[in-house]
Amino acid sequence: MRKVYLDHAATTPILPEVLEAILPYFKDAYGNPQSLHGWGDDAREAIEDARGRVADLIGAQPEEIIFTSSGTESNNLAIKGLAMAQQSKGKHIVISAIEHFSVLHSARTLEKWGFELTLVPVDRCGLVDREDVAKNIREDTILVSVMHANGEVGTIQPIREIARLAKEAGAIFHTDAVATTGTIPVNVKELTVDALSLAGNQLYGPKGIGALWVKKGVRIIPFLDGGVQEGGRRAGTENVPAIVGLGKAAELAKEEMESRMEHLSALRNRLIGGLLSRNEHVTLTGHPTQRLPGNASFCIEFIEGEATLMLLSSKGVAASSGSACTSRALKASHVLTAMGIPPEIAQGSLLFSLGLENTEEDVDYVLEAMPPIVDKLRQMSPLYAKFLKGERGGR
Amino acid sequence: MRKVYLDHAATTPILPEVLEAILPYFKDAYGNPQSLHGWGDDAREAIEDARGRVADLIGAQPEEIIFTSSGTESNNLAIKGLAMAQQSKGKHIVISAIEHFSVLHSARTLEKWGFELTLVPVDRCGLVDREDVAKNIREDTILVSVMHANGEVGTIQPIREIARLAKEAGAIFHTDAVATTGTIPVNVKELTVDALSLAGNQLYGPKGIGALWVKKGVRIIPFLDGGVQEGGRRAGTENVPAIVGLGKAAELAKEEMESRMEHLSALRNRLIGGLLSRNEHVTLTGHPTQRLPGNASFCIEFIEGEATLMLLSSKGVAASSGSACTSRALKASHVLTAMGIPPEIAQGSLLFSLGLENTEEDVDYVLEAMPPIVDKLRQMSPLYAKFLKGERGGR
Amino acid sequence: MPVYSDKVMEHFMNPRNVGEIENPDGIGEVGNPVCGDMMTFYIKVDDNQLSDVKFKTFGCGAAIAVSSIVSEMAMGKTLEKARKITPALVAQELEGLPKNKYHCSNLGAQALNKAIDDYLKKPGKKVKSKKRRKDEKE
Amino acid sequence: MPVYSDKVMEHFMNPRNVGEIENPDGIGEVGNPVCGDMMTFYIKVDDNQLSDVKFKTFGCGAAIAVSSIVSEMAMGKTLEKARKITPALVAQELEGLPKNKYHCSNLGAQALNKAIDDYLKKPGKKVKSKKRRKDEKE
Ligand SMILES: Cc1ncc(COP(=O)(O)O)c(C=O)c1O
Ligand SMILES: Cc1ncc(COP(=O)(O)O)c(C=O)c1O
Repeated sequence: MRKVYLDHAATTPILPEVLEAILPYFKDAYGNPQSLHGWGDDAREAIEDARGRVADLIGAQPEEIIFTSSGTESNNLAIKGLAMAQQSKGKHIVISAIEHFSVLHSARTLEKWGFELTLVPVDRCGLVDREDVAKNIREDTILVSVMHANGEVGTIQPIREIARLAKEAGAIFHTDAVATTGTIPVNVKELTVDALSLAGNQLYGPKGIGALWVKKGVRIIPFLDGGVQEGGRRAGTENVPAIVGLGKAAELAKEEMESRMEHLSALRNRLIGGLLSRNEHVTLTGHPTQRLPGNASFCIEFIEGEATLMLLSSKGVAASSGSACTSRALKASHVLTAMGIPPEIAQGSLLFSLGLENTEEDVDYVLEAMPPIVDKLRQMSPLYAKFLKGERGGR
Repeated sequence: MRKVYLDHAATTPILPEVLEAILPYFKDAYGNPQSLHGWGDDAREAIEDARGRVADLIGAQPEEIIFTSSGTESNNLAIKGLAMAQQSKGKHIVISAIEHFSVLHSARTLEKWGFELTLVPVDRCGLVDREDVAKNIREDTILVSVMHANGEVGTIQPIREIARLAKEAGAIFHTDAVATTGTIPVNVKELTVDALSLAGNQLYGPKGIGALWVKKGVRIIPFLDGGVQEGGRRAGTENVPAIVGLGKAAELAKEEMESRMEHLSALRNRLIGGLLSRNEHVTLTGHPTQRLPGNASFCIEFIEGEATLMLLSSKGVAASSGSACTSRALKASHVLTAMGIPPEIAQGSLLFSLGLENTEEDVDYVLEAMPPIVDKLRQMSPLYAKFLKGERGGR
Repeated sequence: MPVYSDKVMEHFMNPRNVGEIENPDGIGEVGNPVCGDMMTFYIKVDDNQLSDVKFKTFGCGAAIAVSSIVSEMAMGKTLEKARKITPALVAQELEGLPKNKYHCSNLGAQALNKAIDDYLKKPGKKVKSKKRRKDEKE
Repeated sequence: MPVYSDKVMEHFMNPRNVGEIENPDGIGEVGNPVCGDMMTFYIKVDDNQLSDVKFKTFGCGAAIAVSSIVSEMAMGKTLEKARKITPALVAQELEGLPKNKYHCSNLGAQALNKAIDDYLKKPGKKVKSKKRRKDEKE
């Protein structure tokens, strides 16, 4: 059976060049970068080299990069660390309603610690309304965080414009660029942000590695307490192989950015066009044009996402869904909800996230596989039956 | 030139079997354990299998294990998370004066958040005095944390007895077993603790992975906010290869525990005996018998640790030191200081930490290399000159 | 998959008794698409026995497998026995369900029960059937 | 190593002018073993020039390399010129030092200066030498 991985939003495979770059640091070069001997020197040089490459990808200075263990940790460090460092100036924070849980729940923790939080809404396409941001920034707003793009629906935000609002009001601006770094151009100077999160497993690098960029001069309180690693801003023995892997992945992403985007957009458009034309009662979620090149996300009416995923999986196809049944907590994705998608429609959420290794054949295979799956589930669906009968309760 | 790595306290190399176990999860099995498809299933099964192995090594239940990114994170989660969960009962914490910075600085952060902290002293051998612990536990003491063994001086604490004092007073007891897990027997039931930290890169597993064991029923507030991973107790995409590596390393550690301890103790005794007999004015630091099998730590009078390390390094030997000059902050190790070692003696700190791959030849090579190094530096040392002249200011 | 048993997978992939019954004796609808799961059970009752059971389900893999197994367990049973199909029995018959899917086994049993209730509360039905049997016996 | 330059490494491995001078004209001792570094400089002065410079140092690699380069830089210089050996010059001569080792270059210059001070404040020395030169010139 053909195997088609279309779940790159969950995690990307590691490129062979990246794995090759990592391996020596699992074998002979196993030293601790803090050690005063040859093994330590090799490890230290390797992570500093990687720091340079990561900085290069986002137009930053190497010393502004703090390596962390994940996008989640980068966001925890950013939200909690920036807010704690600014709290003498005020205790109000603004984030969008569709932030990743690592931003949202960090902000909720700050609420418990006495901060105030405002969530700004998004429109039906997932775009943050700039006026809403402007309206909600107050005298005591110290931090604004809006993600660069949302991995679930693919919508890319106009970060530069939103950042300007924050800065005019004297607030720090952070963006979660986990879903964009390495996928579309991300340049901290062009985005005019103060801090930016990224993660290895979203750009064909390893899991277990992330980074937070913090502009020189912006204060941040460390999150992980302990030793002096990362300039005293993030303690713990450096994960040398993973850092090296992130560095290599960043280098490759920079080199291949253009061709990757072209490849992915072409596949994405084929997938979106094909799916919409071959299946009825399917809507594209997210913004029609301002979207991640690899993101094809839909709501398929009258059927439920988990069941769809299971049938896709039985055909060798990996995808994901924001339906309630696919979440541990049995709640529909807060992203879809914030976009105003009615809950019963959100249950049909289906996300195909394309990656470098995907081909037109992969897309065509999925396009072939989908109609019988949709059909089978709709034949079982009381909602579809009602819809056909034109009954109330259908749609 | 012979290369001899004697800095296993800083980090251990990865065993070939561990690397072999990891590799598939860098290649085809790159899925996210949260995903609902075959790739996700493989990843999820792999981490649950590893969880079982780690639990097995320490006599725990798999569901009690929380994977983290390092020993440092385990300690941050333990100290902050346990204290925050207990704060309605009181706000006093007791730790030993020789805890790793990830415990000590986490406790200092809690102080900033309104908790009270008491550091209990240690004796000249680095042993925590039980009476001192008993004396300092109060009505409102909610958490006591004492490390199982200190990696710098090797002293192993009587955890069971200290834990009893905490529990009699109704406080939670945590132990940092990063330096012991996989090296000497660590069994949570025998130690009768409530929470225990461990890390991969101390037991021939990968860097970037740690675990916190928390006894069933003991409440803990998550430290990394975000998704539902690790039962909602630690967010962030699971670092599958590193978790698999930790699992394999734990399995091997359990199997080989006895023979490893024998091997290391024999080398350690040869190194300690040889060094003391061949060099004058050298003292062993830490406890003479209650010490880690691979730990040979000394103070070499009249010379400074960094200079010693540099000359050792020029002979291909990797070691470490707790001298002020070797620390970024230019302060002598707080461990040596807490043990009452005078600062000028602490400057001569030198730690050889042995590992599985070391041989008698390695030890003999170091024993040969040391006297000329000590000689050379003493010939340069004004302190040694004064000592020889019997002057005041020598020693 | 969320660690579904082979039995769940089998029933999900090949659900039994999918469909509607024309002129059913009872209909039971439970759940709500807003919450993620909705099941409709149709029953045909003959001589106090479930002579036919069919269902339509909108929901996750577990919901579909639960519907299928409930329809199978109920088929041919007397109403009294069908009522004894508890969520626990359903989960057991499916060789276990993940914790966060327990509610699906509740839904299955509920829908069946509701269909029986529906049948029983139809004017005359209950009495008629009991009477008829008595009549026939006499 | 803590990113020491090749020049630091070379001086550390092969320090020049290690030792003491018997009956030195000046001794300068700075630092404290308690803080990690201690340097003693010995000088011999001939005709206002440093005809010999020796040192003993307890301390890190940087401290030893600094001592060595300072002794080399000072050797043969007049006292006035020797006084112009600043920490910055020392660091430059060593092709840079890690930030947290800057204080070592301070110590080296200080120790040399203190030895010169010591020489100058010895009774008669200062006057004598100046006088002698004058005498000789006349
Ligand atoms: C936008 C965004 N932020 C943060 C994260 C968190 O990354 P991780 O789970 O790897 O820590 C993700 C993960 O997919 C993401 O898409
Ligand atoms: C006793 C102890 N605890 C905690 C740690 C922290 O481990 P890491 O730096 O890998 O996070 C160490 C590291 O050596 C340790 O020895």
